[in-house]
Amino acid sequence: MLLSTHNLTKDFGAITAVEGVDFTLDHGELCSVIGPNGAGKTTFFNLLTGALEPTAGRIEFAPTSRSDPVDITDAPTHETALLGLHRSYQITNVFPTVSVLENVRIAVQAHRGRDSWQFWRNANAFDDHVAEAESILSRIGLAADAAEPAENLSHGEKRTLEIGVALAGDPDLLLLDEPTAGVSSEDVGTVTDIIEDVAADHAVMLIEHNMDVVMDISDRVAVLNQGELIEQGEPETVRNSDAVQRAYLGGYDSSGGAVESDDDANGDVGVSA
Amino acid sequence: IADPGDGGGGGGDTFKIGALQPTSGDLAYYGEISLMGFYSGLAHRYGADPVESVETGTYEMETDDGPTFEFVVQDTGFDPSTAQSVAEDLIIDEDVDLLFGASSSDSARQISTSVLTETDIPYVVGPAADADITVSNDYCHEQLFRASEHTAMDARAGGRYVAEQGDVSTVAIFAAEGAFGEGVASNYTEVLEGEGIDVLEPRFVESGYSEFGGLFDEAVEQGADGVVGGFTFATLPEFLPTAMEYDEMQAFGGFAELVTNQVIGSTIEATLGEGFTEQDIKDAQLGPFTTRYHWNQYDNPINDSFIDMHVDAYGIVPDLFSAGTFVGGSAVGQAIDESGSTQGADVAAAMRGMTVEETPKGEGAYTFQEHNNQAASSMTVAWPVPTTDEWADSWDAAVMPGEPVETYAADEVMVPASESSCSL
Amino acid sequence: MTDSTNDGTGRTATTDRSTTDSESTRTTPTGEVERLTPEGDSSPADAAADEADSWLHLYARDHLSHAAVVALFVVYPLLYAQLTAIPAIDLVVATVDPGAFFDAFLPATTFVIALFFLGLFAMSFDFISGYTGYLSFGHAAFYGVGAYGIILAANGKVPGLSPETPFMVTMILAGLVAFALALAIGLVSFRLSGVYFAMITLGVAQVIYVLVRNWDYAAGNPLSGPSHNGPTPEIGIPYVDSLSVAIGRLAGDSFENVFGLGLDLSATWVSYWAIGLVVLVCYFAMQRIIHSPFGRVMIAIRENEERARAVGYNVFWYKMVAFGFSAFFAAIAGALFAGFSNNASPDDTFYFLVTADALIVTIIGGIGTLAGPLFGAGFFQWLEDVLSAEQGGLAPYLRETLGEPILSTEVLGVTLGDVINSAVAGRAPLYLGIVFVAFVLLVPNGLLGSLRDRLGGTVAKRLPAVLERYRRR
Amino acid sequence: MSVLELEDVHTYYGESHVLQGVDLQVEAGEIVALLGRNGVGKTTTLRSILQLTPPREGTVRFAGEDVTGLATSDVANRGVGWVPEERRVFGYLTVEENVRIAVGPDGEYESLRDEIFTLFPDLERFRDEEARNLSGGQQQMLAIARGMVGDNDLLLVDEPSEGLAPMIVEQVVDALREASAETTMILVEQNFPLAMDLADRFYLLDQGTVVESGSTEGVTADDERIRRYLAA
Amino acid sequence: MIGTLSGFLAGLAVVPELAAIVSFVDVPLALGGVGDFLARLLQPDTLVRILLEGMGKAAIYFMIAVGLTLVFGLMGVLNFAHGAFAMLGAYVGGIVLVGTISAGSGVGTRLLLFVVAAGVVFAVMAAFGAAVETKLVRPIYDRPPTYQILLTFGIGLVLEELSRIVTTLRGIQPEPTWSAAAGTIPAVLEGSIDILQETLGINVRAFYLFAAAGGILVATAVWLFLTRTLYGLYIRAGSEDSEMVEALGVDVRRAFTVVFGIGTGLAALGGVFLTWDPTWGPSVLLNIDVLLFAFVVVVIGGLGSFKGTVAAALVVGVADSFTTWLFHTGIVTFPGLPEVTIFLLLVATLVVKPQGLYGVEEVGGH
Ligand SMILES: Nc1ncnc2c1ncn2[C@@H]1O[C@H](COP(=O)(O)OP(=O)(O)OP(=O)(O)O)[C@@H](O)[C@H]1O
Ligand SMILES: Nc1ncnc2c1ncn2[C@@H]1O[C@H](COP(=O)(O)OP(=O)(O)OP(=O)(O)O)[C@@H](O)[C@H]1O
Ligand SMILES: CC(C)C[C@H](N)C(=O)O
Ligand SMILES: [Mg+2]
Ligand SMILES: [Mg+2]
Repeated sequence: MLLSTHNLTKDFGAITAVEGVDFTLDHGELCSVIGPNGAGKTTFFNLLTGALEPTAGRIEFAPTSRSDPVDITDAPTHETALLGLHRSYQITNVFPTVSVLENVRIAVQAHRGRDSWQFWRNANAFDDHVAEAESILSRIGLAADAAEPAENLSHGEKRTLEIGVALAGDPDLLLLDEPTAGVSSEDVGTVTDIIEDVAADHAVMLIEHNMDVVMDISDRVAVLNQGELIEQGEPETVRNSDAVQRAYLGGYDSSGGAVESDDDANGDVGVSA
Repeated sequence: IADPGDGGGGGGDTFKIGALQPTSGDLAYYGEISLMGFYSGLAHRYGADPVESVETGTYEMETDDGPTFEFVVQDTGFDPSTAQSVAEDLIIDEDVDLLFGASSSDSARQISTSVLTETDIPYVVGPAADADITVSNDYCHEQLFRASEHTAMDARAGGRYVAEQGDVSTVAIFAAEGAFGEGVASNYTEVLEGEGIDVLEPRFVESGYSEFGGLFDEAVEQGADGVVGGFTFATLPEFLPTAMEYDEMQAFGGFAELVTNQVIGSTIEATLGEGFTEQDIKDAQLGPFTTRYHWNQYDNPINDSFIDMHVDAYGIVPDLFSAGTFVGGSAVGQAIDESGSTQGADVAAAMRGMTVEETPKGEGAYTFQEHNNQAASSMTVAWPVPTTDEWADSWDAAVMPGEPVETYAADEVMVPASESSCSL
Repeated sequence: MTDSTNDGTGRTATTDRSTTDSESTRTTPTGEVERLTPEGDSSPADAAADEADSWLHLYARDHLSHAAVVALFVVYPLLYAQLTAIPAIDLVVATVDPGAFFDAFLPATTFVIALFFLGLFAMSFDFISGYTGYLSFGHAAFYGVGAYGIILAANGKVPGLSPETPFMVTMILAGLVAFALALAIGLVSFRLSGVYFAMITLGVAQVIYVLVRNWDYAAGNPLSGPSHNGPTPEIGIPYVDSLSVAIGRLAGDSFENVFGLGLDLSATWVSYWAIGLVVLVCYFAMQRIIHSPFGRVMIAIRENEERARAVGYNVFWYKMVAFGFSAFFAAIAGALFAGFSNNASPDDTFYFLVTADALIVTIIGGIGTLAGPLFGAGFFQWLEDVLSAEQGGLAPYLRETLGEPILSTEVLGVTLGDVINSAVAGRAPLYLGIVFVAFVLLVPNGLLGSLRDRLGGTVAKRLPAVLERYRRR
Repeated sequence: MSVLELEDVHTYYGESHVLQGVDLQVEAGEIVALLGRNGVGKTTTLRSILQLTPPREGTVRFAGEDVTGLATSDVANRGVGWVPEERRVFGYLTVEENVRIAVGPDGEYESLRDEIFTLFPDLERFRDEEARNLSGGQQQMLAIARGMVGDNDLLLVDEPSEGLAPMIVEQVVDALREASAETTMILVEQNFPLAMDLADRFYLLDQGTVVESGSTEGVTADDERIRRYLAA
Repeated sequence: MIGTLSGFLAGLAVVPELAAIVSFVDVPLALGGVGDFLARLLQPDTLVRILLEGMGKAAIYFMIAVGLTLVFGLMGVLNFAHGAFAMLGAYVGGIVLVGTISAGSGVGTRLLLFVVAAGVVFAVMAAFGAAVETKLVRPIYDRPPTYQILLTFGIGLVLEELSRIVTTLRGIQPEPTWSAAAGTIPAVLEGSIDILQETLGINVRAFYLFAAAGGILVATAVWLFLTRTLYGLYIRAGSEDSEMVEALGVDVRRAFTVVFGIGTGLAALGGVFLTWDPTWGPSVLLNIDVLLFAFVVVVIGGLGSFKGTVAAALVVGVADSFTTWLFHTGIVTFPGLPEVTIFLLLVATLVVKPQGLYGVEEVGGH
């Protein structure tokens, strides 16, 4: 087991964005997280990485670098990152004016111990940082754009760069938040290829609205609705689950008990009930 | 590339004077009247016409029987750092033979401690008035001369007069932060306490301070019946009107220059109406003040021709600082003539202990003291009076200094050598 | 020009594209692509030889612009002396006086030296504000620490420090004190960002300023600050006389007939070179930091602090230390200023308008470009000099050139002379303000930033190529 | 004449090409549903109509007039109302002020307000309450009310049922029916049955283009063409 | 017990010199004991006086700061030219007052003319502010906030220098403050209020009550404008979500211009009060001094919050009058005390409540 959460909960004032989630993930697994807008998916990632502090619950993480699981419930972002938990963002969130290579290189550098404090040496003298960054760029297919300022990339390329930056920390677990959002149909394939490639040697959690992608590449799918984990399992199982169909297509409160779709997920949901 | 090593030696018959005064900013008026006085002093000595411009720039004054004087005027903006840096400019870039100036005591002090120590040219201070510039060993210097009157002289005249008249028993002192204000405070404290008068702890405020009401209230509470203010004209227009509101306290100290008189004048007019009298001012407990010099207090040919020359050239009568800087100029001329040299060092040597012949307070009325290069001269005490018709044209204020009620001779107002830490 | 859409943090970083990538040596298109393409068909031995050759070649090429700028600064005094000494020519109609002209329009000694203090201070300001994205509105406090530090030390007012301690040592000590002060301020301030960070640093600095204004211990009159009463400050190797020169316009070392060339070097110019040398060293030190792994983290923080945290940086400590470095160099600038002018007043050192000056020259020069502020400072000092009311300024020059009749012509009750006196003499701040507004509106990347945009890379990188182009024509 | 026409509209967020040539037409009095998965560009279509995110290519014609490139306020003043995603009521304004602000300086506010309050009795009850204190459903009502009072010829309604309890959804649906009696409407709705129930016609978006359209008559989510784009 | 703080520190200090070094805190706490100090402070006349004066000062701080807050709240622009607007207001007000009030004018006339001057200044300066907004600030809304700070700072610099030039040319200088304008204040406002003085022994300058009244009036007017007018509605809504307001058919750009104009007008109105204020008076130095105070108030209150500005102005005003009292009575002889206190308040507020008293995160973004 790589990651586990216990009763993970996050309140924003009156809203409970994530509610009592118990979730585990194994090494090497690719698990997608789906759910309607506002279901708490991004918030869940934020809790895992330490960008937000949970209101209640516990998170444990067992990176390959440690023998025992570490309690990362209250660990700040940079600590979870150093432990091997890395993420990409739903909204492109890179270093805009520096080069593509530098975007990745700076992330590589973060994991080279005290190197970052060597203010008396030239950054370019650290050949291994550069080499590593270059190999990541090759892997995500951005080698040709290495010298380009990141803000000059196309949207799709920025999405891949997002992944590249996350990859640079040599993660044990890679969290990808809607990596295909806004990517044109021709490019979605490229991004999925990269994800599959990465998933071969990393554990990955993927938030995605593109069901083709989700169903195609996931080992497991977890469904969040109104902050709760309502279903998880193989893609096929989840696809056929009534609750999921309802939650995901309906997009409104199915826990309110008012939804009476007994036989058919495509029935007259909610409105005239 | 200029050679800083060579301070003097401007050549045979040109004597180059670097003048530093504020010619911009709030206190430009101080600089202007000081320059007018200085030009007049030299012009008077040589029967020449004074330079008329009081702006920065280079000016020449030809003389018949003396050297040609070249003045390089630089703006200090009343700021010590600027004063120091322009003083250095004058020495290095302009190669002047002598420095004159500084209206701010802090500037004069800074030139003394940061510039004079590195050069051998003489410096005539004026009108910066803090006594310590010549009295304290920290600032006095063998190249530093001052003809202008200083705060200790103020206190020894005005303070003593008020004390002797027995009008006050407890005095509050409010003064500006900085050398000048501290000089006023310590000198008045010393003199008044010497006369057996209680002096409250002096209070120092920032330049331009205006909430004097509370300070006066507190002073009244502590029994003060007299108040002395040690301010430049950045603060006087705030201080004096407040002082006038407090009839229970007599305001005394040093007489001010024209602009402050304008402010007081209009304040009095506003409360008492246009036709106020001498007595009204006395009733408002405003005065008496000691004056270092005012044009209408001396009756002698030199003063008369000084006034004429001044009104002619500048359209106004000489003001508070004019005599001091006049004598500064006059003394330089006299020293050049006596030494027959235009070398700074020779001029300085001649000035030491010199009695200045031509002075607005009368012939030979200023003598440089051997021990500190401060010129000793007499002081007067007077009440402000409504400006008389005679001067209405050339003294543009509703009040002016009245006839002296007392004149203190030089030896009564100077700090005795024994009490001065400066001995050159 | 700018990009804030991707910045999920809502942070107030300035992200003009010219800045960082051009400052970092590896991201310009040429250098990088070369590196990435395979070696091609040349033999390994050839390649090695090529590389050694091109390494030197490249190095020289990279530093061509540095060398040019340094050379210009080095020869400036000689140039200035020559030009202002050109005698007036009496033509029949008028006198032409190029000397006076140059005197009026070339920055004089003090101003060029002031350029160094201000330039170094502004660079240190840019170091934190331009590279890390945190506007340090209280930066004057560090400048003040440097200035007061060396004077108090020289006046024997620092317990445990002998007044004889060499200037170079006290300067560095003052820098370290500033470093520590920055850490203390950072401790409370770095919880905030944007405007709030600017305001809290301003608040702290103003408190320090008011306290210093009333600090009787420091100076007889704390308002005008302490004067330097110790031995004349010397720049060089401490305790080695032959390798040190005293600075100061009057007290500094001057050399006559140098190398028997009949060349006299005044104390002012000796100070100029000595101070310039320290500034140069500081510049290279800061540049080194910015190009180091540490500096890259600073830039990452400016670009996107949230992401920097997410890739594993404990950004708080990077910000703290960057702030400390910046304070250190600000203090060096202050120490040089005080050491040269023998004096420091609170208004010239601790006051927030001193920070404002740094801000202005940083913008004019180009924020986020290390050398930019120096050029901005040059421009600033040039304006100050030309518009100063003093000798060698435009106002005296105009008065002299125009002559009395023109000056006293009256229009609407105001003479031209009056206008010159009030609208030209000492009015540098006005024109500076106008220039500044124009820069913000029209040249947001500043002098150097825009130049780089034009050239498409740092001047150091691009200059040789541009020259090459012209040579080929 | 159509109330609204979009012709080959291309809209970008920065470099991201979101609408890749959208064509659609809305006739007076219709309710048109805009369907599609998350992120296909439904909201962006509405933003493009209002010129909040002006299209880079193509034209938007409202009441026969080309409004592309106009200021948003101008488009709104020509009679386009908007009930945005996530409601976006002004939390620190009272309910009444939220309504007031939509009327504009010339509108006959009092009568419009009373009309609205009879339509939404809940809102009248909370008229002096700050909007942030309202429940999500009430806020949604308020947003719809705000869109309606402007006396608009076209109302753009973005996911009105999102995050609402079914009971509330019903009220909202009623409100929309009321509104549709007076204005033409474009409705973006994830709740497919609801959309089919309300709308006369639909457009189906995928990857920034219209892939299907037609009458809602008899269309169910089972429909292969719908299923392909909406479900997995 | 009479001691000084530094004496106290000397007792603690390991290094004996420390006491001398920290001599700037040489505040002779000349208390006949803490009790005595409290007794003095707690006298009703002292307390009431401090509070009344504090309110007067607060009123003026408020008038100047509120414009800053409005502009920031709606537009997200931190306006560094605000102090210069207040300074111009003081001068324009001074011109009107000096031009219309003669030595013989009675109290009523003077007060009336003051109101006229206030009206004129508000109108003129609001128009000026609107022009500045459209011509200079508008082109850079989409740049990072730093640039708006820099731009407005530059504008302030230019305005200050222009004022310097004009005042010098027109002979208003060499006086540091323009006393002719300050002198148009009616005598009653300069003295203390008789009734208070006679009945309660409270000696508070009538001007402060006048200013407090003015401040309350302005605050009420701004409050009514914000809450009762459609435009106010636009502004309040716009500071939450300007895009939504735009989509409701409101020309937000024009609203920006109007708000900037009003903010400028309010600053200038504060400037008119400064003309009669015993602590200030028309002077070019107002630019910087007033700017710093206004920032402190706005930041303490929470950027963009009207309520916060009111509260913070009161806090700062009372702190100012309290520390001024401490100084006047000689309990503390450190002249920088009020200033230091106010900046310490700023720092303390930001440390404890980083968003200020009533600040909301992310206000004013648009
Ligand atoms: N910082 C925050 N403060 C307050 N509420 C928040 C915050 N972040 C998220 N929320 C709320 O928490 C809920 C879950 O949001 P979250 O971003 O996790 O949704 P999501 O599942 O990622 O949705 P989407 O698919 O639209 O990205 C939403 O109601 C959102 O408004
Ligand atoms: N401000 C923005 N900046 C950049 N990209 C954006 C922005 N807003 C939306 N997008 C992207 O544009 C695409 C279309 O978004 P849009 O909001 O129009 O989708 P939608 O069809 O309304 O989806 P939903 O059902 O989730 O509301 C998405 O990929 C989204 O990530
Ligand atoms: C009376 C003035 C000449 C005093 C002067 N302002 C000084 O500081 O010394
Ligand atoms: Mg999300
Ligand atoms: Mg949407």
